[in-house]
Amino acid sequence: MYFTNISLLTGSANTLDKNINIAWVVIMAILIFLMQAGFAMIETGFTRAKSAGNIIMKNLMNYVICSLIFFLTGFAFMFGGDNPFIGSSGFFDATRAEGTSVTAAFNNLSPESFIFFQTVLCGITPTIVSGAMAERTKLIAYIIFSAAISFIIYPVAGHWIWNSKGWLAELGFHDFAGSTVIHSLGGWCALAGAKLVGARVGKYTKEGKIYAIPGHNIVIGALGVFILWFAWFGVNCGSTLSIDYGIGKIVLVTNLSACASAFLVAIITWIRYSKPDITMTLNGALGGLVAITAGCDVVNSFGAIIIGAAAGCTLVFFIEFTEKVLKVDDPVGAISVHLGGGIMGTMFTGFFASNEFLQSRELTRAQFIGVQIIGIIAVGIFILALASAVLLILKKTVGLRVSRQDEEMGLDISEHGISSYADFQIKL
Amino acid sequence: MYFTNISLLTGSANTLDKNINIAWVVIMAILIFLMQAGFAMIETGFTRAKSAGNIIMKNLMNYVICSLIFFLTGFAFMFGGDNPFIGSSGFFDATRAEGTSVTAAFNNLSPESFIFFQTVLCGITPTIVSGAMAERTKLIAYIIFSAAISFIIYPVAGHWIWNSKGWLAELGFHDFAGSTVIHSLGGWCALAGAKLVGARVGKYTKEGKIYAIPGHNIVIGALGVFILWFAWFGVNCGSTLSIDYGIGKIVLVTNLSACASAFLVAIITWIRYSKPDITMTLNGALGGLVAITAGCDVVNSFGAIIIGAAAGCTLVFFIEFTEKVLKVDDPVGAISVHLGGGIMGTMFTGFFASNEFLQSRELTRAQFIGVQIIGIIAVGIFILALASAVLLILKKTVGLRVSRQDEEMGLDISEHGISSYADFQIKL
Amino acid sequence: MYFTNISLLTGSANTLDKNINIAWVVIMAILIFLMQAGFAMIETGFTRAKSAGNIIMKNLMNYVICSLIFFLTGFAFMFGGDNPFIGSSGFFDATRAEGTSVTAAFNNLSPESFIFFQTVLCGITPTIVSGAMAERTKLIAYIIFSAAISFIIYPVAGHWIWNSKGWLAELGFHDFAGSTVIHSLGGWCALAGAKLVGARVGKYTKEGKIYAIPGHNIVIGALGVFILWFAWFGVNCGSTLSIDYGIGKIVLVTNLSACASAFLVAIITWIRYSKPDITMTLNGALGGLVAITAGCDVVNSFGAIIIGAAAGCTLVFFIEFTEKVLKVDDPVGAISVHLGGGIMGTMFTGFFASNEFLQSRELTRAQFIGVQIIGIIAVGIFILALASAVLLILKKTVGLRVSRQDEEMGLDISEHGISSYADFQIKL
Amino acid sequence: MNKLEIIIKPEKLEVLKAVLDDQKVNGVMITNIMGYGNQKGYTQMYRGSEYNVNLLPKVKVETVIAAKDTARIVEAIIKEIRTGEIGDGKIFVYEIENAIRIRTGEQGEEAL
Amino acid sequence: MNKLEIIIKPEKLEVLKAVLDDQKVNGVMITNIMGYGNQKGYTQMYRGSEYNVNLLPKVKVETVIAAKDTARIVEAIIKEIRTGEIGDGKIFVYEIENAIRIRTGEQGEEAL
Amino acid sequence: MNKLEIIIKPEKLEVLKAVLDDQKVNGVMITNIMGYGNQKGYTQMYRGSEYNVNLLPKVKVETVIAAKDTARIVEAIIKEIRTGEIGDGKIFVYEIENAIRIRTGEQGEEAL
Ligand SMILES: Nc1ncnc2c1ncn2[C@@H]1O[C@H](COP(=O)(O)OP(=O)(O)O)[C@@H](O)[C@H]1O
Ligand SMILES: Nc1ncnc2c1ncn2[C@@H]1O[C@H](COP(=O)(O)OP(=O)(O)O)[C@@H](O)[C@H]1O
Ligand SMILES: Nc1ncnc2c1ncn2[C@@H]1O[C@H](COP(=O)(O)OP(=O)(O)O)[C@@H](O)[C@H]1O
Repeated sequence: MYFTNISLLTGSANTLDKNINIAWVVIMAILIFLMQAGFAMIETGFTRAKSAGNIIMKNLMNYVICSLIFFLTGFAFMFGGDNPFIGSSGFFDATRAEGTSVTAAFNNLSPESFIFFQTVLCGITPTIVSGAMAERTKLIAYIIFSAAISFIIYPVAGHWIWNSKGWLAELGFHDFAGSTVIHSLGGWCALAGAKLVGARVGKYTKEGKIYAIPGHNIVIGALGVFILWFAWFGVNCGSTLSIDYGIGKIVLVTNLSACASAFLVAIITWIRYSKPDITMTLNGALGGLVAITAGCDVVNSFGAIIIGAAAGCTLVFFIEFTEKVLKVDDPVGAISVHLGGGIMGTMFTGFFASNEFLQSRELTRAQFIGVQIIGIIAVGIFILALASAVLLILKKTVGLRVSRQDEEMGLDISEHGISSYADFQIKL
Repeated sequence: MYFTNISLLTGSANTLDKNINIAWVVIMAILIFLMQAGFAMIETGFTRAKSAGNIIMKNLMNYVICSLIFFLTGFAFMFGGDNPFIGSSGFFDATRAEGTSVTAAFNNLSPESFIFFQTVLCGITPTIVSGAMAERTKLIAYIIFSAAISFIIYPVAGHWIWNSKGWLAELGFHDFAGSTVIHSLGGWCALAGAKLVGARVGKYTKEGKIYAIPGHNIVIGALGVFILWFAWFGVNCGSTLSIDYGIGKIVLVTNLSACASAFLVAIITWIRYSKPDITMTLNGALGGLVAITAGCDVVNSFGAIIIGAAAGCTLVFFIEFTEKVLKVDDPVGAISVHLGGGIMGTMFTGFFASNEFLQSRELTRAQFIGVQIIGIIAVGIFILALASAVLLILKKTVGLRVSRQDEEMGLDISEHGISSYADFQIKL
Repeated sequence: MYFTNISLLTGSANTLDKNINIAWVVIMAILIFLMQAGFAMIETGFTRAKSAGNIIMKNLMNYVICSLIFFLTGFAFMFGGDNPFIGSSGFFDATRAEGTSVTAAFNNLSPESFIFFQTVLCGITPTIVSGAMAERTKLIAYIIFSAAISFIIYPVAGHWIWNSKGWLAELGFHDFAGSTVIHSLGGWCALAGAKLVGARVGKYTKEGKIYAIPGHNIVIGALGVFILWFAWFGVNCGSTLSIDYGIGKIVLVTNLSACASAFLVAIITWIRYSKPDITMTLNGALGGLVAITAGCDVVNSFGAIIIGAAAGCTLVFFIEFTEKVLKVDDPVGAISVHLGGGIMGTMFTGFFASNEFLQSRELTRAQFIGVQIIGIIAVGIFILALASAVLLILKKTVGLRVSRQDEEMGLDISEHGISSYADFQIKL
Repeated sequence: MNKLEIIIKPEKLEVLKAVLDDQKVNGVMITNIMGYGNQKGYTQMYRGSEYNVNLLPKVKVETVIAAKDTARIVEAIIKEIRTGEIGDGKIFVYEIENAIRIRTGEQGEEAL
Repeated sequence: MNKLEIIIKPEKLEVLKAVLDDQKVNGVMITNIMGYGNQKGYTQMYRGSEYNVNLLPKVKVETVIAAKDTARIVEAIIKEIRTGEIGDGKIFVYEIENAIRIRTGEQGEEAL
Repeated sequence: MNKLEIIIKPEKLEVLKAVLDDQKVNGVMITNIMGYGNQKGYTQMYRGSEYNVNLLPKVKVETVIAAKDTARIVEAIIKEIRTGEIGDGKIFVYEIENAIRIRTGEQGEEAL
């Protein structure tokens, strides 16, 4: 088996430099894959026992479908060609995509390593939605929605920003590893989804009073957060797409931002609710990670600490705002973490990007901040419209929501005919 | 501590190229190690609460013993020397093994990195058995059986295929990363074990009706599957044994096959049982991974999707066949996933291997398919005979199975005197 | 986003060799980060359900605070300057630290990658304490204590050993990856903490009889152990600080030591308690890892097996000694694993270090063993004194321990107002 | 004194608690049980095998009340909980010999 | 009417359910309990310390039946469940004042 | 024969077991329940929303004893368990018609 030089078989160029970069990107992509485990754990942990298996199934199916669709069409829409608005090359076989941006990437690495790296990133977005819509959304509706996300919603917005010929990229918009492309985008979809599917039975009383529905396993939820954090280093460090001197800085600032954010959320909830809130603090770490993702290559340690702190400070209020003002029931805090953190991070990159970076883009800081805001707004409007359209069609056709009785029984029984915890005495 | 050049201390050659390959293999091997966590979680999750700790102990002990035995003798039986049937060099100190194949490997890397990589692979096989024999097998019997696997069973079959002088290797048999060597082999052992130990009390009624025994924690089982998937990238990418241009392709096809398989299992169970089955879909992802493992270096993306789809299609029927026709009680589906997937993958490598690969082997496709089938059969007969012999001896001596009363109480209490979930109310 | 060469932006040297070493250290550091998940899981799993969320919060907060403090001051105290007793350069911005040792490290890698690697190592120590003091310590007291550890306690002892100008380093003391610096140190702090906070209510009867308090989730505890083991490869392999030929040997001996230790604990508990003890065997694997950490670069495979076996043999008795003689209630066995294993490993490095190593240090074996013992004792006295002083101040001020009523209710309710397992029926 | 033992579906618990509050009941004991009555469970598939879920999760709510209140409270419960579908549950009425409040030592109806 | 409260080992539950089915019992309530009686538990080791497992998991099965059936059903249970070993369990018989079916409002034996 | 149903706080279980042992009680059944009485629960925050924990975890201990022992045992329990604070719990006393030991078929007080 071994010791045949497999590159000879594929007839490809084989130089140490290139191969090392491929190895780097592959390792980082493997780390990112583990986010699927992280999201699955945090989403089941922060919701109720009676729907735990259903969340697992949703997360699994979304990754599975996303991997297949993104290879067949999503990648083409995202990276193919030089059109500023939508991709156009590489349909049905991503490895054949062509265009200024994608050809460069394929040459610097190998097509497959770049495609796999992009696949695991794409797999994150629908997973964010799954948390916000948990415990009441029909499996089939969720599956179709997440297929739509990897088929067209994510690729088009991604094209604008990560295809170097996209219109936002040309403007100078900077989102290094996905605060906007992945997280805000997922957050907007989650917002549309959670609003349109409605709150879980029992979340709001008729008088609009909120009734907290505690998660059923804080430990497994926390494990999910640690796994996400671990995998996040893969996202931010891997987005260099090569072994680069700057990796050390990226990993350090990523960590500092997460820590600053979690620290602030702990303090704020301690003061505000008189006891530190565990699940919000865990959310806080994620919020700091989301926020630093846009600018981790261009801010320094102190910038990172401030960005994390800003994400943490606002997170608590985003959560309360979502629940109390928007009346959106987001069981795991996905909207606040990913949309809130994503907007904060993209904007704050404007404030803290290094001067060298601004020079290289030939933008003043004010101009750059303006571009970042344009990007945030453009993506917001586009995604909110597109996601809502898809969701409304689903509502009219297969239906978005399970029956009240099914919801009360729990989605594990009603959608899968099993109990996820067969040997445990569960309080329903 | 740092900054002493430790290689100077060991007096070894030290070139960048070689060291990079060592680093690659070590990183991949570390990923593979995590499979132990994956198997432990999936096997406990898919069985009952009252034996959870016992499964942990079995998985831990098998890895521990396998690491020690494989270093002392297993490696020598597997890689030492040039005999086509059995290894013969490196006993009691694997680093001293000699032979055409092993010397090349030691030179391309370092002896220790190659040995460690092979150790973590060897550690997979007994773990597969643990799942199939769960909840009724004596700890001591399982420990001895798994010691026998790493002592002789796995090394001999591995020698045929992965020692370049082994008779199957010489024939041109191709199993890049272990569909046959690891998974079919583990599956055959699991089949012999589960058959000989008999079904769990209550699994079949006197009239032969099947009584489903649901797993006690689907969430932790799913976590196990995600961890295995993550670690699997280590197996397939690491089996290059060097930083190679083809790594990107390997990682991409591995992922596509897993996704295609899980997708098909979801669809089939949805149609067949009217609701999508979560644990079978999770098994499906693993089945796709097992299947692509043999040929991940020589098939393209579409081949991988078809291989995964084929594994997924057959998996559901393998599971039903095992339970209903063979009357073998395999709580976690290990036999169907590893043996079924292993055979499918090894055979389908024949169909989808690239023409370049066939040319390099100087085989026509028909010849190559023939060789693959010979390999499948030879390993099957040999392992089934050897494993059954060991198991029958165990049955006569220490006994394979705990008493009925111990089984009903659960192996945690009867074998370890504890409850794994002391604070939870358990339904026995 | 991509394809801007981010190093150009930071204006740094960019050579392949250096960048590969940075990548190596960053990957290993990312693995080490996952220890936070491992410790969180093992500590919650081995304690009671009613305090699970509190342990999560403690582990999260300690990492968060440690990351921030270590960047601002801890790193300076540890690595800055050439003073033999305490660091003195790099306050408030670790990247500006200067000194013979740190400047070399910064030049061989990049400042940020070295700082991040040291941060994740620093994050381990307070986590060890959290386990030993679990289920009765006030959150605020624990947070301040763990801040003190990363602020001054760990950096000063670390300075002696890991700053090449530290007095123990100059003597020739060898602790490659932290048996003493991280684990013994954490163990001493844990011993002081667990003793001063006192045993959990119900652990000892008035007559001094011990009442076992079983952990509530052996499965999640075992997952924690596997994750720690996985991450440990990062610690030991990453401490090379460069891609080195010796990595393979390090990873192999690390694994063999863990296996030998777990194996022996299983045998000993099987004989001594008539049934093999699962949680002690899991502790055993960790004890073997702790022990091999000091000398993994300078001992061979057989040395490693003996070191692991020695750690395993003594572990069982360390646990009994701690509980029965010292009357210290250490719910997870942290003191025995980390302090016991750390001392054993540091000492046994003296016995099994290679002759080449001794020559390079210009020490006879007897001298070297003497130096190792001096280091063990010096660190022990210093840490025990310093940690006790901090703890006593905390006792007088914020108080170390929650009220008896709060403890009986569980720290989840009393400190956070939640239940970690809202949907499960818990036996209090 | 009587004890009412009320068996209902878990999702009705909040409603029942409200009814009992309205009726000025002094205390309750709630237990998770598995039960079957007319509602006989259902068949599911797990990994391709059928299995009968012949026990359904139910909640048992017990409350001890003065004998004179029994009829009134039973009526109130029926009114609010009844859906007319199988599985609505049952109420069993026991006589109780005595009740003691541990805190004060009070006995009989005073202790409720 | 009587309530039987049957305490058995968990592994006997399936047998008991079959017996009660045979005896045309209309419904049951099953609760997981911890108990001790003549069977006093055992001593185990955890991390080197002894601890007493003095409470054993048991299953409590309650069923309300017509008084006239009590003797017959008790006999049937004893016949099938008895092993003669300590820990076989007990049956307690209560009188029940009334039973009400919430779905219909029926009372007394009709409601069983 | 009487059954005592003793509702206490979980942390008092060990003390109660000791009391019952002292009183030579032959067996107990222990169930985890949720309850409220005078002790009405409390309000907590979860992710910024208030929620009422109006049911508190309690332990229900049942023991069947000879009628003549009831007063003595009740007194012993009150003596050891009472703290005088709300939530100390209650004891309910039932009459039991019969008790049967499955192992031997013994009936009545002999079966306890
Ligand atoms: N005779 C009985 N003895 C004990 N419990 C019963 C009896 N009949 C019903 N139950 C309990 O009441 C629950 C609801 O009864 P069910 O017969 O389903 O209600 P309905 O009469 O409204 O259909 C059952 O699940 C069972 O636990
Ligand atoms: N006097 C009693 N009061 C309450 N429960 C009892 C009593 N005696 C026995 N039990 C319950 O019945 C279970 C079985 O009783 P046990 O004495 O072990 O049976 P056997 O008499 O067959 O040995 C006990 O675990 C306990 O829960
Ligand atoms: N009338 C009642 N009926 C049923 N259970 C009761 C009743 N009163 C109290 N209880 C049970 O007893 C427990 C303790 O009662 P509580 O009123 O809190 O004690 P105290 O009177 O000492 O304050 C309650 O949680 C509840 O489960």
